[in-house]
Amino acid sequence: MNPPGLTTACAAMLRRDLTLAWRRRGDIAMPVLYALIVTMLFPFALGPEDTLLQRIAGGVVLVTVLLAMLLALDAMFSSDIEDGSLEQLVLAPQPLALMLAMKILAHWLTTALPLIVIAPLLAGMLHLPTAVMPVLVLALLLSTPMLSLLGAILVALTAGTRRSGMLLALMLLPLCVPVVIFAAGAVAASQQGLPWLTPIAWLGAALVLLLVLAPLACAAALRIALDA
Amino acid sequence: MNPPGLTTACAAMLRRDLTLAWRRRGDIAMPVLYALIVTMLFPFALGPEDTLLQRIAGGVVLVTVLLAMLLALDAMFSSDIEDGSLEQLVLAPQPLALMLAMKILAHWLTTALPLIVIAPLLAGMLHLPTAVMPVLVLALLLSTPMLSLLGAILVALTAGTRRSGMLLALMLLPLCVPVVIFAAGAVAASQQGLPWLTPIAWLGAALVLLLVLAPLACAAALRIALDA
Amino acid sequence: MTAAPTAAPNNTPLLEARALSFHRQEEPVFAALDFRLCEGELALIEGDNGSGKTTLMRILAGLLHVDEGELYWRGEPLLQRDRCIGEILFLGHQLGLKADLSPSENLRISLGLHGCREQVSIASALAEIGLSGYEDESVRRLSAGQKKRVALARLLLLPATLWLLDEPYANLDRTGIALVNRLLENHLACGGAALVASHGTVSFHGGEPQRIRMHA
Amino acid sequence: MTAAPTAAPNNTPLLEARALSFHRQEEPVFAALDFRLCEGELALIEGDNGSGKTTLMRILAGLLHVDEGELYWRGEPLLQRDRCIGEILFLGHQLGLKADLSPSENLRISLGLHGCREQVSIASALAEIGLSGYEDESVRRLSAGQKKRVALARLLLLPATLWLLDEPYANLDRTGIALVNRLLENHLACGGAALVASHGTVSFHGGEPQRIRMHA
Amino acid sequence: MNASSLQHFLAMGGYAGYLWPAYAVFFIVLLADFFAPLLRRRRLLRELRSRLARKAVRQQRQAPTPTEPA
Amino acid sequence: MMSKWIPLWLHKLGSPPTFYRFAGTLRPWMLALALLTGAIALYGGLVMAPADYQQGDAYRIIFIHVPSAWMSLFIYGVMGFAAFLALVWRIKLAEVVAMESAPIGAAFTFITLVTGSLWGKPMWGTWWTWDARLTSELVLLFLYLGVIGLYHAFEDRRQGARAAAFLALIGIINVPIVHFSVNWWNTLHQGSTIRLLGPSTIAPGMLWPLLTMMLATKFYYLASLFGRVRTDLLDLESGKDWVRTIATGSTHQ
Ligand code: HEM
Ligand SMILES: Nc1ncnc2c1ncn2[C@@H]1O[C@H](COP(=O)(O)OP(=O)(O)OP(=O)(O)O)[C@@H](O)[C@H]1O
Ligand SMILES: Nc1ncnc2c1ncn2[C@@H]1O[C@H](COP(=O)(O)OP(=O)(O)OP(=O)(O)O)[C@@H](O)[C@H]1O
Ligand SMILES: [Mg+2]
Ligand SMILES: [Mg+2]
Repeated sequence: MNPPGLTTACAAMLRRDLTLAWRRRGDIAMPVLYALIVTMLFPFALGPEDTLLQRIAGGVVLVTVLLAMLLALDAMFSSDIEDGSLEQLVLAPQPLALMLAMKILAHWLTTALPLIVIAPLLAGMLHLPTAVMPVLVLALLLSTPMLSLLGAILVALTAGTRRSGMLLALMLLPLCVPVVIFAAGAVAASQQGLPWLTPIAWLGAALVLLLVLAPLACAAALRIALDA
Repeated sequence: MNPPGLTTACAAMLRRDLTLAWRRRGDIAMPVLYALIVTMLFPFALGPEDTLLQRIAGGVVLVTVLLAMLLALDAMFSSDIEDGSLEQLVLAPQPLALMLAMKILAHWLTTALPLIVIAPLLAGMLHLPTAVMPVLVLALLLSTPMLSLLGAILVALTAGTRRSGMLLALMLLPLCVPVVIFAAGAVAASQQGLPWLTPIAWLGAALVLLLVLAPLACAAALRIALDA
Repeated sequence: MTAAPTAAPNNTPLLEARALSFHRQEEPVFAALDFRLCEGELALIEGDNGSGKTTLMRILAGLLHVDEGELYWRGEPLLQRDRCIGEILFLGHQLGLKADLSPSENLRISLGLHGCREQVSIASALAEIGLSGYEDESVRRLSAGQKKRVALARLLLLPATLWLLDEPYANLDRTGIALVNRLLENHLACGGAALVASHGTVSFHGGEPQRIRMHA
Repeated sequence: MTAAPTAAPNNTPLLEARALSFHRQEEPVFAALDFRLCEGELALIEGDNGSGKTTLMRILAGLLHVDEGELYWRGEPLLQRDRCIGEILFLGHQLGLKADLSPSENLRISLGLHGCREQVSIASALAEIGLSGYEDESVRRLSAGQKKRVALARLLLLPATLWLLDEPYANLDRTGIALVNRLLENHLACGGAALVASHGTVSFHGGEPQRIRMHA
Repeated sequence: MNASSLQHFLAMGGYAGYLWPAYAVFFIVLLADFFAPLLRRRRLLRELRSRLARKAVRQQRQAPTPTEPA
Repeated sequence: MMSKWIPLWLHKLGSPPTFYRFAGTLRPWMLALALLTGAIALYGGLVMAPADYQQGDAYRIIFIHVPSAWMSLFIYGVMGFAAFLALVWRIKLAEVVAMESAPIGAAFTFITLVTGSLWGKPMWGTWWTWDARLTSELVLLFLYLGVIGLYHAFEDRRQGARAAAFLALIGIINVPIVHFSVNWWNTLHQGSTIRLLGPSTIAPGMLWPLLTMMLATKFYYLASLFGRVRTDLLDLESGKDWVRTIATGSTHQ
């Protein structure tokens, strides 16, 4: 009757969330389709001028991916709150921060990863040069986990409310402005043939910091939001 | 003992929805803030180059307003279905289409109107020339009701299913591509000093058509969705 | 309380069902149902859970479409709903109340849509239903039975000849149950009619009600 | 049915409330409530609509925080919820079912959270509760009473010592009511305890239950 | 200060169109900020009074018919 | 634990009815001081101070722009500090102060943005550019709004206050970014010209009205905060006897 070991618990947590996501695999496709359609709207709204589209391709893809992730973020804890399993998790004899880190990882795997996979396609639709693609993917690989981590803190904070996704957007976007700036900076630099390693390095450093701090902050936020 | 007149019923309906919106007035502010923040992201993602921003301002504002409205659309009927007040509405001795038109009007007033009011501000942040603003506002005044009306039909259709905002987005976005094209066309034409009346006229004609047809379609869709 | 229905009782039944049947996913929920309901009459719909009581109610209210059989309203076939709309009041499992609004606001909306009986005010209806003091509380903050009472206040306020009540007694305490019975008696005495689905025994003074049995 | 609680009944009460009081917007909902519930005992919470039955239940379930007074669980102060969690099963006005999922899927979720009694399978629980044939229908498509039965199936499946049942009889037909009474009797016979809020008369064989009266 | 110097002052060296709106915004926003809580306070007290009144009504209603029916 | 190092009078002040009365007596004085110093500063700034040799009279926006900008940062600092107290020691008054500071801070931030862009049009030829200081100030506004929105999203106000306090603490990194952005990135916006320590690079005729206005905004903040805290305390304690006496007794007080 001892609580199970850390690895077991983490694995169980991760498996649980991935299974749940798989059960609703239609929902995994949604952010991807959403990003596709939003990207498609831009040529219509701006006119099909190749050089213009090419110029804005990197930025638009970044913003689109961000918005798509934002929409999916809201669901990170909501069903767990509704059915009370989050309370069970808080009371489980495991470090909450670690369990939450697993949840965030599962969320990233199911929402961000598919988006990163189709990002080159989206960028291609807007005529981003192929040479810039690797930098775009790299920037996304570093910035999307940060969005997941920052988002998790804020979603946890709103856990006790009748939430609206909009409030989440309001809270998250100021925090992710720097992330967008650096990621877009790297893409733009690479597109202009300038060195793009510095912004990528900054992103990496911030990610490492967040990987350590965000789960702890998330756990603290959750305890605040759940305990009346 | 006669059922109350149409005007009374319409007024009651409109007042009801506006009161409900006022009770949750925080939610009214949210689409506005969302649009503000999304607009803000573009200069970060694309770099603060004035001419570029100016070039894309109209399109970006249109897309942003569209996305913000989309997020708010999901809530149009959901609470009425959950608590059974939609059934009561269907059973009331009043033409359902008219009552739904009132609901759509209330929804437009509470979500689209605030967006239109700040649209010039958003456009100004992206350096859209002041001369183009009236055309932008006009285009929005004509296109946002269309989004509300089209959205209402789709929301009514998905009323019986387990909806997700994403599904709605998927269904609505293809329908509003023509709206975006014409609205953006008018703004772009005015920005280039070309005559912009033709696309606006088209928008107006489509709006008139939708104003008549959409409430009827919405009522039919709702009856289908409830009849399960 | 004032009389809502004005027409004097006569011989043609208010509502008549002939060989009504309804299928759900090709399985019959009920079949060959016949009944007649005259003004001043009460019919109890009885049956086990899942036997189709709510389904029948929703059909009569016009929320579902009947598969086979005919419905007559005052002797005429009920093809178009607008013939009886405004004369039927339906109270289902879902109460149709907005949690963000107060009881009086909720009732005012119903009045706007359905019109009002004479000489009944919202405040007096709420007082009669046992909710004085809660007029301006938001419905979210009411208990389950109090919510039910707000919905029942519609019976007092709105003009209708036929009441369709789906489990009106659920969640009510004893005084609440007595209240519903009193409302029903008054309604029938004034020439109204009512269909009530309920599992509890309806202790009803004034004639044995008709019973419609649903077979699951 | 298998016995869930394993501890033998002893003298310290399972749950004891001393001078419990609760305020809503600074108005007392109830004050100075005392009761003790031992293993094998049933307590009925009685009171009018809005007298605070649901509120008391939610406090005992740990969903609301008590203002004043103390709660003891097996003789020890109930400050941290984790002392009794997993031993309490709460069934409220909201059934806590996902409308998109089927009854068996819903129950499987509950099992995942709370663990399972031995020798009870989901299928057998659903059969016992009278829902065989509806295992894979989506809950959205069930009648009101059938939904209630799905929620009640938890009583059969999950291990818990104390049942908190808020109006368990609402929406059920007569066989359903008898079923709940049988479940209760079995549970008490096996050393469990239960608190039941209900307006109907609980026809209970096997000892007069304790009554907790709420005064509105 | 005569009329022309007042005009001169108001013109603000040609920047009146920027300067005075700025000051107007400053004062309007701060006024709104200052009076918002006072209005809210009035509403709160009114609500509290009506709540107390309602509570009195509830207690009055319960007084003649005690909760024990039998 | 608290009582060891918090003096008794401060502890007593933390009790809502005491603070309610304390704030009630102090508030008119703060308001009077704010109006007085504000009037002096306005006279000094608009009438006495000479026109700038470069900017002409447009520079006079400085007398509201800069104090407001300082206040927007200062109030965030106060809010962060109160939020910290609220989270660690769960002091009710600290929660209230943090939450009621947010709207005032948001108001000053808004003023800064509007006056800044009204100043920017004649000076830089544009209402708005996306430079570091302007952007970070805009982000500051969003942070304030996020705090306010989160606070109101909760049914339980104290829980909402704690959650919003947490958000306020996360967002505090933005304050140094706003302040130092002009040093870290080269921007259109002017660098620091006024230093409290060391010589300022601004004419004394312009400096004294600026500092007086800064004083006025500080007084105003206290006056507004006291009014807001009083209202909030009434709301939070609405069932307590002292509030009931206020409600049923004299309506004005
Ligand atoms: C929307 C546009 C603007 C915004 C958001 C803005 C924001 C700010 C902020 C936040 C500060 C305070 C910084 C601190 O205390 O660390 C500040 C100070 C200041 N601003 Fe602006 N500003 C804007 C436009 C302008 C313009 C157009 C001018 C003049 C050409 C200007 C001149 C100043 C000056 C002189 C200071 C005082 C600097 C010091 O001595 O510390 N600002 N502004
Ligand atoms: N969420 C809430 N917020 C504020 N007040 C509430 C809330 N829920 C209930 N109340 C009030 O608390 C009191 C007790 O409500 P409760 O739901 O406990 O009653 P109950 O005994 O369960 O009644 P019923 O038999 O109708 O279910 C009622 O007066 C009600 O108005
Ligand atoms: N929306 C629906 N879609 C498909 N089937 C449904 C739906 N609602 C109910 N059913 C099925 O129709 C049958 C009759 O349901 P109905 O709700 O009419 O029963 P009821 O007599 O009202 O039962 P209860 O006493 O439990 O309220 C049940 O078998 C139920 O499973
Ligand atoms: Mg039913
Ligand atoms: Mg209850």
